[in-house]
Amino acid sequence: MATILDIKHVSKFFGGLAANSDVSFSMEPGMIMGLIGPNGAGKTTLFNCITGFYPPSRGDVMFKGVRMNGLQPNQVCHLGMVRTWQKVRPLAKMTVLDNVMVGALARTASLKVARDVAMAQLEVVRMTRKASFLAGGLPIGERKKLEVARVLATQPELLLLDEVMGGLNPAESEEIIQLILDLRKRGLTQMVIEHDMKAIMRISDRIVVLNSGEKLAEGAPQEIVNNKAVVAAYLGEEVA
Amino acid sequence: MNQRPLPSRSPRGVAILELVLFAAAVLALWIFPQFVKKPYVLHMGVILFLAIIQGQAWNVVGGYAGQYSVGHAAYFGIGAYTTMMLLELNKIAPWWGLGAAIANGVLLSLVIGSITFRLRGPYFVLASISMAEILRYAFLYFKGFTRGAEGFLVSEIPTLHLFGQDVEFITKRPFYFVTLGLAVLTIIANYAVQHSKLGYYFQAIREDQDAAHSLGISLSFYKSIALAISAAFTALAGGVYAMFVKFIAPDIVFGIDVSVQFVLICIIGGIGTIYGPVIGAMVLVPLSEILRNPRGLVQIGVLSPDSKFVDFVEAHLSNAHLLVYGILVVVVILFAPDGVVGLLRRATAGLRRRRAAAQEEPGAAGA
Amino acid sequence: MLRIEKLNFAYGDLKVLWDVDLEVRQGEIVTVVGANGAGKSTILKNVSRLVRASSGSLRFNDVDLLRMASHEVVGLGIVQVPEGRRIFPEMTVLENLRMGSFVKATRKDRERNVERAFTLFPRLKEREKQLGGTMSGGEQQMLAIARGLMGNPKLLLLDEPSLGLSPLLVKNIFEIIKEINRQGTTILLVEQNVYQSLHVSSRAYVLETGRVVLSGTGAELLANAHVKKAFLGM
Amino acid sequence: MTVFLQSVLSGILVGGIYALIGIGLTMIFGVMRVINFAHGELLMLGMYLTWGLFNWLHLDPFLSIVLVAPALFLWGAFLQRAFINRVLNALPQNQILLTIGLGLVMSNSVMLAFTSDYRILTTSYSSSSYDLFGLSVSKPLLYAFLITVAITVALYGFLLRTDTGQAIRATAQDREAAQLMGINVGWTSVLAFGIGAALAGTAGALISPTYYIFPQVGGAFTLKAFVIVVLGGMGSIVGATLGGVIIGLTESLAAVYVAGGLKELVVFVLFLALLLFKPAGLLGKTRA
Amino acid sequence: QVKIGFINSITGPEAPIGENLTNGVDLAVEDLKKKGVNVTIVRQDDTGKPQVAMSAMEQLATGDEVAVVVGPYTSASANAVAKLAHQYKVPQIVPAAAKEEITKQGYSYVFRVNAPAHQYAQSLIDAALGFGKPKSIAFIYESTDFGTSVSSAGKEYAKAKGLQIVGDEAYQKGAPDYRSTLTKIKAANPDLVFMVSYVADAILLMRQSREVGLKPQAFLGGGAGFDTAQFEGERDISTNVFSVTQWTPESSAASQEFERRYKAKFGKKPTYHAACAYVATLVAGETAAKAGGDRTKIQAALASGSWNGILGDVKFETFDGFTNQNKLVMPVVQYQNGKSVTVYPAKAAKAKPVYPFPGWK
Ligand SMILES: Nc1ncnc2c1ncn2[C@@H]1O[C@H](COP(=O)(O)OP(=O)(O)OP(=O)(O)O)[C@@H](O)[C@H]1O
Ligand SMILES: Nc1ncnc2c1ncn2[C@@H]1O[C@H](COP(=O)(O)OP(=O)(O)OP(=O)(O)O)[C@@H](O)[C@H]1O
Ligand SMILES: CC(C)C[C@H](N)C(=O)O
Ligand SMILES: [Mg+2]
Ligand SMILES: [Mg+2]
Repeated sequence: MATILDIKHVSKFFGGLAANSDVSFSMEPGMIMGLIGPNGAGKTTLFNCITGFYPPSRGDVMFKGVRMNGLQPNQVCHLGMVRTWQKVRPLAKMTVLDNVMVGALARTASLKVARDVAMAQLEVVRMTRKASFLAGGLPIGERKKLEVARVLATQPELLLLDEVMGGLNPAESEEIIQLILDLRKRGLTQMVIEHDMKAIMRISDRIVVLNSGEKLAEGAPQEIVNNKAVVAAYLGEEVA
Repeated sequence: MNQRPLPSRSPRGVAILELVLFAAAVLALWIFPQFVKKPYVLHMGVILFLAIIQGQAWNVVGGYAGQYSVGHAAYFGIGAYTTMMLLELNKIAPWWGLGAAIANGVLLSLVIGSITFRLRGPYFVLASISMAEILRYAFLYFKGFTRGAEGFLVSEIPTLHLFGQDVEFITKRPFYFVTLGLAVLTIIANYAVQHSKLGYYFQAIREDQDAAHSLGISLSFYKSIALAISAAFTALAGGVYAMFVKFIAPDIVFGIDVSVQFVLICIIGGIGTIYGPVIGAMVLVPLSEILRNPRGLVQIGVLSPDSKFVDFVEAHLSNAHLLVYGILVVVVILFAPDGVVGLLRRATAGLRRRRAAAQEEPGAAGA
Repeated sequence: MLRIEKLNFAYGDLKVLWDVDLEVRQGEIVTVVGANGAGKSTILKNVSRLVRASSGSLRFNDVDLLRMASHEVVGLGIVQVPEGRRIFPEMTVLENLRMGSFVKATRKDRERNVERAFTLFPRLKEREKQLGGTMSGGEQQMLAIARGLMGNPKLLLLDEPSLGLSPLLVKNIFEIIKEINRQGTTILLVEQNVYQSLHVSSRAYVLETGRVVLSGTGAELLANAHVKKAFLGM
Repeated sequence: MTVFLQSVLSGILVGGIYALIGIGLTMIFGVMRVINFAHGELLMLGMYLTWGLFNWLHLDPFLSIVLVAPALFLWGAFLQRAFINRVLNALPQNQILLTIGLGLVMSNSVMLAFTSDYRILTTSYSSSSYDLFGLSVSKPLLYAFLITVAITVALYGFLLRTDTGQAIRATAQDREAAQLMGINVGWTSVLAFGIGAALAGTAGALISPTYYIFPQVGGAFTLKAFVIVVLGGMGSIVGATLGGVIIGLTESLAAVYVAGGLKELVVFVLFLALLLFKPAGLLGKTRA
Repeated sequence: QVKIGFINSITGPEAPIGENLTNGVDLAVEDLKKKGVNVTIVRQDDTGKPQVAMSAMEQLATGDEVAVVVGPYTSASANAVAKLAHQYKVPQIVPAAAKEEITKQGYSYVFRVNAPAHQYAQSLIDAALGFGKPKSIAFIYESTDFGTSVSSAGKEYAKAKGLQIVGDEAYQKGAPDYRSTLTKIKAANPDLVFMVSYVADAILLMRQSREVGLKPQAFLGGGAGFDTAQFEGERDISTNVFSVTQWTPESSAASQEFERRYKAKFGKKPTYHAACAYVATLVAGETAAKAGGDRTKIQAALASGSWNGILGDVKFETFDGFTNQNKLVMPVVQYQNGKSVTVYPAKAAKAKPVYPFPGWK
């Protein structure tokens, strides 16, 4: 199989506003796709369309050759594609461990198995120490990590990360970057929305740039930073 | 408070202690009628156990899954009517009727769920009320089928032949054992749910539906499961209730006050816990009974017949029992918003903290 | 202008601020940097009286803020642009902006301020009639800052204004912050973007687990070894 | 045909009063996000006050609005300050139970004070009507309807045109942000609950001449108000107006063309059917 | 010293009428004392709910050990309690509940003072047929046990008397608007309009009838709400309406005396509920005292005894499927000049009926 995800001419309209218009691109297994674009470009909306939270107004989303339109988010998750939230959504009154277990339970009915999987994922994001804390009381950095551990526990094949580094300090961001790279080593396909160009350049194999809902450019990281249109719309003259 | 490590499960020692206490309590209640035979006392026991079943039932969908149904009268009523109509019209014994009641309750829950679960928050609350109201009006109106406001009065409950013994449902005793048994059953079932995948999924749905959805949880499926479990117990309670009070009519079993009662038991006790409904029932049932009928205390033998208390309550509060009830609700919500269980938990936490205060290093907050 | 002394604060049982001392002088840009959960936002919330300190003193030009309510603080000219934008979701962009000049004294400048906001953020002009809640994260951030400026603030409290913004916009935002400051607004800035914010600020404080551990001019802190290691990833 | 027109006419007129009850509820919900289960009891208090003023001061029920509305405003403001305020951040079911509790306290206090006797308030126009091409237009209903329309228009203008009105809307959408705009949200909430209560009380005064009064009268109206508000979209004032008229009409037509005993059933079925297609009500906004 | 249980709706929706029963019982206790019979009343509030009434009855029977029970007030409660009275063998005297079945189940321990539902309908329809020549009739009644019982008895009787039923509308009590239903009935143009309502709906129904211009030959009010002082006071709408009742103050000298004392003590006019409860309690007290509190003896004494008082002769008889039912002919009254006057049966009549309905003022 050549591609794992095919986005074909996806458009999403809110009333008269085209949040996505005619976006197409594909991902190969094991790659990391960077998704960037100015605020309001339609990145989060695209995630919503891919994962079943919004039905696309037009176009198709194919995951592993299966047409995803009309599937519910839970079905999408079971097929192996899962997303994080730009605005983190911890299950506040459950413990950190329980949060991750909820993710793990997507693949098992046994609490014991789920607990082991969850502990393993907490290990990965280095939060084992916080396992019995209530998720609602975590600081933002740890919430973001929890968010990642939780989706990892669903054992996805394709991971969609929506600004998981937003609001983190460089040290914490670095941790996440390492995590993403580790996951790629293990063969996990990822699509990453991020505004931190330094990070996105380091991790992405390819980058798609959205602007006003349309795909502005696609290419290797170096191509993108040198693309005039991208510089004008998004990066400004110099790259950070 | 938020960052205090909270064990997700009780440590093993505590769990065993709880189990032993629970078994002891059940045993004590089981042999209780050997010593106390007053029908009034047993009557109150039955009402209490029914309230526990109701509370546990609501807790599954309201407490764990976070879907605040204020329309549980629908399942209660369906259970009551199913059992009663089978008995009165088809002469089918209530122990079979209860099975049918559960089936109908579950069926109804699927219908109601498919309508109301698309709604969230206040819309869900109000839609659930409407469903119960629709049933109430329908049962009032379609007299040919339901006898309307006239309702059903039990003529006679057949004798149950069980293990070579005849159980006659005339006195309160058999009802006492039946409801006690069912209450224990519901508690165990609830415990099992809470300690299974279902429990985790229900709570995830309560905390954040969208997040749960994205983690592979089918909202419609698991909400329906929660409601079905809840409805099954509720319908069962309704059926037993009908047999016990021996009279039902739409306003009695489908009324909003019935629905509110479900919620109240849980809130007063503590929502989303196993103890909550038990404690809630233990507070609410005696209290409303004493206010309505202080003489009950005399009958139990707690007070002497010429007690000043009874006179006082009769003279000043008997017209006002709902007023006192209302004040109580307001006070609980304002001062014990997590119910009695929350109150106890806070008290014990406070104790533990004071004890631990010495060792605790300051500034351990930020991570 | 703003003087915070020995401020202590706890969320319920969780103590967040320990004896925080902090000062902002007229015309300055002062930045508070610190890790997540250090208590930066909590300081701003205390100034805006969204939460109430357990002890310490909080003065603005010799006015004691401790006794005041949120809306009274705004009346003094202390305006906060909160973390997470807090746009009114069911009001249009324009209505949101107009809410920014709710305080009586600022209403006379309303139309002029709206124009200024539209010049600073042309996107807002395009979306004048869109409901706030449906704007993207970055658009909402612009709207939030613009709304804060509507109140002619003497002291502007900015809580992570660059959060979730594109690189281009982040740069813009810091330009705008400087510009606003030049026009005479004193600014207390809370940022994760340590590098940029230290660059624009006159002075800065470093907050760690609720305590001020370092302070100095922006340049001093940029050169500080501890700051480099902890916040700049160097 | 006459029967049809007559039903439409009285449906709309009664619907107007329903709308007023709904608007009060929607207002409270909008600002406080609290479903006020004691709304009918506020209406009941309005009725008793009207009845008292009529009996002791011989004040016309429609005139008595000028006293009833402020009195209920104060009472609502008090309830907000003393009770509702404390549960704004509590779980929704706690809020629901608190208002249920307050409702019980109100209705049973009134019962202790005035017994549960039914009170009837009879004015010279209580059962009189205008004749309009063979249709009878109930005088008290017509007056009530006109007053309702005036109040609704005024309220709408107030919310959209005045800064105080905008402050109420802002508070409804984000309390903390509203505070940061310099809005005194405590006062705004008091105002909103006060207005909500005043509207309920006014509705009580308006139906007094055509209805009867007893301590438990509120319950049925609370339920009706819910249906109206959800139908129109919670928090939407125009929605509540629309919802009120729709419910009035439905009841009236159902009584004739379905069956008198089924009209409530028809209303609820309509209500659920609508929610299925528009889960946030007619004018409510669905949130992503 | 005898103990009498009294189950009544002290709170809840039926409380307004329940209060009349309480007053009647209180007067009876006074009178019993004068006769040297000391009774203790053990009160139980059923809050208008049959299931509560049943549990109250169980307590009275097994806990308080009362000799005899008076009440409950509503049909639904009284019927439910009757079963228990039968089961526990506690004599029950029903003062004012109308449901037919209560005394039709062969329960020897259940006695009823008032006339059952079909009498409401029969008296009214007989009266109307006696006054004129109505051909058609429409029913509008609340969908409670009482409303349904009376109207079904009415429909049956009307059919038997050859009246054509042109309207049959049940309604949910408490709705503020009956105009469309009434318009529909008006369109059917019935000669008689038969209404049944417990409480103040009666006033609403008549007000709105006036508004929509409903004008049959006669309005027949099936008791309860049509038989209250409040309704009487609403002259605009009550004038010329017929109502049926168990008792009128003008029926005898004793009744007038009862009315006077009642007014003096409670500040309002007694209703028939008060009168029935008063009589029921007197009968209960006297019998129980004589029988020394023994339930079986009381039952026997009740079944065989007879009493005379403000309701005329009281005797519990077995006839036409009824057991222990007092035969009471219900008088029909008409509101004339703001006062209710007895117009039927002829021998009790105090005034001439106004028939047909002359139209609205
Ligand atoms: N409403 C609240 N209730 C309880 N704890 C809270 C609350 N708000 C914040 N906290 C806790 O207080 C601490 C300080 O929070 P604060 O928001 O001030 O940090 P911050 O420095 O602004 O962090 P960030 O960079 O994540 O915005 C954190 O540990 C946080 O979890
Ligand atoms: N439910 C909605 N209704 C109307 N408009 C919407 C809705 N959701 C998003 N939009 C609009 O669609 C556009 C794209 O939004 P989206 O959230 O996808 O942007 P984004 O690229 O994720 O931006 P950011 O980087 O700021 O998060 C924005 O203009 C936004 O206002
Ligand atoms: C009004 C009363 C005569 C009604 C009667 N008590 C009944 O419930 O049947
Ligand atoms: Mg986004
Ligand atoms: Mg912060």
